[in-house]
Amino acid sequence: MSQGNMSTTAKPNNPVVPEELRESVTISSIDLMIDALGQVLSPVLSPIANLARSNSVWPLTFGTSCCAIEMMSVGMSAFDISRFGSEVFRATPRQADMIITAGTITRKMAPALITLYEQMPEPKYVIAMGACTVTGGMFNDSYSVVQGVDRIIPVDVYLPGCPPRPEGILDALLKLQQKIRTENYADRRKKLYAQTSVRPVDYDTGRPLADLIGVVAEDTKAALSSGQEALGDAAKGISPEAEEGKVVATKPVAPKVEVPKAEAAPAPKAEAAKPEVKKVENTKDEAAEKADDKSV
Amino acid sequence: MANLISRAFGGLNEVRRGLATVFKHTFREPITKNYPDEMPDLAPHFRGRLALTVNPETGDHLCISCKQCERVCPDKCIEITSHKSPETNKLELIDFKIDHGLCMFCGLCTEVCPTLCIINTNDFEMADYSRESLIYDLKKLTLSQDESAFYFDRKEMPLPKPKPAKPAPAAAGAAPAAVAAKPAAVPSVAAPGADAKPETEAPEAKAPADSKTVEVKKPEVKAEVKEESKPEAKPEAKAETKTDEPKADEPKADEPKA
Amino acid sequence: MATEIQEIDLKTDEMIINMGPQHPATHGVLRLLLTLDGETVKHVEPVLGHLHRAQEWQGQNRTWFQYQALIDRVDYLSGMFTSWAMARSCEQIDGTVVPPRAEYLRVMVSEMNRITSHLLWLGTYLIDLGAMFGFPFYPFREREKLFDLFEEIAGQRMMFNYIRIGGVLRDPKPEWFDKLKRFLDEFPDRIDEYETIVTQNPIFLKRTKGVGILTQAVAKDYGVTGPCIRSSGIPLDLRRTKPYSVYPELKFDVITFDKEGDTWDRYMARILEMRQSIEIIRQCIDKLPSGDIMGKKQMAGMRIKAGEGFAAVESPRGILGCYVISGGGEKALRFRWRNPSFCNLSVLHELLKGCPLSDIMAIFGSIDVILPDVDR
Amino acid sequence: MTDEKPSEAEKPEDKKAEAAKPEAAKPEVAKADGAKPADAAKPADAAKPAAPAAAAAPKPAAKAPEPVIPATAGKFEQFLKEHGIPAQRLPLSLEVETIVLSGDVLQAALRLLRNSSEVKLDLLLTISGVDSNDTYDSVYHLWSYSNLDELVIKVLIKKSDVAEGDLPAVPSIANFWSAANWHERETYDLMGIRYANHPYLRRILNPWDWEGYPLRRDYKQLVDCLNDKNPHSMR
Repeated sequence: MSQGNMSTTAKPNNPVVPEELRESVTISSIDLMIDALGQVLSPVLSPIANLARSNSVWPLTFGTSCCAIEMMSVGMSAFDISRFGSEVFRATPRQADMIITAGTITRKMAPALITLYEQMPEPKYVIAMGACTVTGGMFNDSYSVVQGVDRIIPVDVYLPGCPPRPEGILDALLKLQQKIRTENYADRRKKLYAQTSVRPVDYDTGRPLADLIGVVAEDTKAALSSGQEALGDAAKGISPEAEEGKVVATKPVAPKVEVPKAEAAPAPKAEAAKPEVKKVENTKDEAAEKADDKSV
Repeated sequence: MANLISRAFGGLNEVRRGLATVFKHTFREPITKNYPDEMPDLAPHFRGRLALTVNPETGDHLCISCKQCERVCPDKCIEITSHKSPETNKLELIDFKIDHGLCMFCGLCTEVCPTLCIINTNDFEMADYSRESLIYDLKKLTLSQDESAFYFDRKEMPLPKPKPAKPAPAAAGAAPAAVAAKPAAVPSVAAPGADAKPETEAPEAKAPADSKTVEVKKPEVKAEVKEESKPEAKPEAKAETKTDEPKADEPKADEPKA
Repeated sequence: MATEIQEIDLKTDEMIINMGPQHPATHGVLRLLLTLDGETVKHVEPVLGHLHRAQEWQGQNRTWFQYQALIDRVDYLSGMFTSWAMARSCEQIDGTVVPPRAEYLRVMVSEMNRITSHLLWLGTYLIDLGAMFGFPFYPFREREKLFDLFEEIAGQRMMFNYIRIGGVLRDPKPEWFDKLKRFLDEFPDRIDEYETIVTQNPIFLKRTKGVGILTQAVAKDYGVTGPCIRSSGIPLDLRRTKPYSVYPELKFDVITFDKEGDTWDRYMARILEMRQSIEIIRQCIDKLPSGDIMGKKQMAGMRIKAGEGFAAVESPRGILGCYVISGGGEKALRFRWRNPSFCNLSVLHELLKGCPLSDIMAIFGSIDVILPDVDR
Repeated sequence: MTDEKPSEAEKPEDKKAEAAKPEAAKPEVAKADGAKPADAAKPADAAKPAAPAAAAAPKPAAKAPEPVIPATAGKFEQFLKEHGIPAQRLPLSLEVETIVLSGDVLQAALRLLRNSSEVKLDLLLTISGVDSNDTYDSVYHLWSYSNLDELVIKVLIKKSDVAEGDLPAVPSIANFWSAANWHERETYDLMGIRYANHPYLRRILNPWDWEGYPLRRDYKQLVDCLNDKNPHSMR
């Protein structure tokens, strides 16, 4: 999750935009120029941008359960989050800088959260608030709860507690501000277009779909169909540890977002599967790359 | 028409009353707590970060590795590693891990602890940048003597009973063991020295070594838990180089430190 | 030509709008599938389960002692009541006798909890109606005071785990009662403040009077309980109609209105209930007997006799029931929650039928739904 | 359509019950006799509260509560029998009267209990599905808005009667009692009891394409990317 991690991942400076998104995402040469300029000016710009960003982190009004109440308490007069420039709780992700994932994220809610995250403009930050979103907490063996929100979106600050005290939230916010102040402007800037405006998620099932965009970017539509099958294979190959054997075919999708490639448990097994299924490798790499783009 | 006017004025009057109430608050004292500058004065029983106390007077570690907390924890966020010391025939604590990211701060572990070792402190500032850093090991969990004294006082917990008894049983426990076991020289050295040292020092000495070997130890924990007699053999069998060190340190820390 | 235009004018298409699960006014994660005809709501289909956390399933997979610590999350705004419902149903099976002091303490803390719950409802409801971040400061100020009191006895602000099977966790200190009394003395003034700002405010009246009328027949058909049904004129208050604990010894009346309630009545019922709770707590402090707080010390390996029991308490949202089947082991065979929000929410489509779009939040907020209570 | 009894019986009975409420009871006598085999299962059910104890909690020596057979017939049992609906009272482990009905008379009985002026059990608190030892139970908790009466009704479906790959079926009461609507959907969702003729029997809490019924004892939850072991935490 550190900055160093980010820069090491060799990411093409010109992300390939899938066909269906060409209309909505425009990458002109000007943008590339600005990118380059940002790289040059980064030492000058970083402190300014960081100061501005860290002191006006606007949270999204996103709360699912108990922690949301404490999040509201923080906004109220006794704790007064506005002392730190974060009083502007935005109701729409398009105006927010930060999600405080306050409360349990279930399988049914996960796609919505992913969508919200995707809709937020860069730079965006996530505070995983409460035991449920840090690790699953007291619902750690429950069939319907996502065991840690970092499986679906990247998390910047983990805030344990059930629910944490409002002061704890302020503490997490201060720690996030600290983190923002150490950022590099250019690195952030690079990620500007890596975000996707649309993420295919299955609203009804509560499971994120295969990362179609990554597949499309890798190959053409033809690759997509075969890639989907390959993904299914990959799922089988990756998780022999799944005792139940009821692995969803979408295994290597969303969680890859956060987990650094090298440390992820499934990774070594994927390596083992590499020689056999070539397609898998590609899609996996793509996913991992995307993942690294997003993890901040 | 008149009705309408009177309604309008009535409504305006109500709004005026409401606004007057709001306005009155302008002159009231602010209720905002200046958190980062002033730490909140929390109730003594507040369930914050979990910690392990030591005996406030002698500095003995209070954990007796009974694993009650591990058993009662609804989240399974506590992991205790212990082994049976060959000399004293008692359980010795090797490591104590709590995943605060998993913990729901229900306080059940503190309720079942027979020695009041595990407590909820008033610390709530646990936010961190990674999941792993929320797993606290023995070193991070153990409070200092002063802190323990503070919490024993604040929570009005009875001071640990073994405190007066502890030096005696420690010596007494060592002495019979000495009689039973062969190395007579060791306890005789240990007894005059600080009895407290071995137990408190051991974790400190161990923890750094442990942090290296976390990965190696982790899978074994379960095996160790099941069979207490085995751990001596087990670690060596699995990973001779690394786990040997703490194992070697452990007895050493007991014996020659004094 | 003219006829064509006429046709276009008359024929309107129904539009399906998706509201939620992330919506600032849905009090969490409820998704409403609205079928609209212009501004008028034709049909509402609530999509639940975005916060389904398998609470009942966990009841079967945790020991009794462990599960007690979890159930505050069933209805996080009134954790005392969920604990109480479970404790009562288990005591019913086990035949545990709860000492009177514990019973009084239970009543006290749960009435306090009722106040915090209603206060939060008041704050968020006014947000729903558009008083964005102005009014809520007031109720939250009082909530903090109660939370401090809770923290002293239970250890946490919201997840109390205070009412246990067989009694309560901790006996409050005398200073605690002093603090509580001080709070009770000043709180009626605070309620007056809210009322001055809100109750007769013309905007508030416009938004709530005559909106979302819940008729008795519909309410009974859907099993609505709590302040919603009391404001519709049915005096169903478990504390009086099926008295439990020490409520028979306390003096208070069931708050009902003699007409079929609209949104404003539901608001008023809750305001009155807060005042009533103050009186109940006062009586409890006066009558509080001395003695034990735990009948039988329940520890980690506790077991409940085989059998089944259903116990209900009057939570701030209605009848909160707990149906327990015990096999005599360390774990329950089945835990079933009867959640007031779940039943109250099911009446939503009846209330919203034919009302304008802008009233959705006014009506939905007024039935006071807590999503984990719906989804468990 | 799973087990034979309800599926065959419910449809004709449905119409009859709708046709005339109090009278419906009379013609049902015959049907009730037909449903006797279902009632024959009751003695086995009598030991039911104790039986699961032994099965599901094998470690402790679950001491079975001696089934207290109530001496006198319960108020509601009596009432239902007067109206020709066979009802059998269960041994009590709680003060509330518990009766067992067979699926095919359930609708008529509930209609009667709700509408008759002498017993006005018009508050349907909850419908729970229970996975007992050898039965699936659909449990109805009935209270009254106006008096203190309580009643628990159980419909027991033997597991052995449920065909392979099929769900136990209980007639739905959502058509005349709106409160039952969501409760039945939820029970279907979590316990997999199919309420026949429910207007909209669809999963309510879990996603619509969820597989399996989580509260059943044999449910194995799926392990995938959202809930497998995380190498970075103890979970």
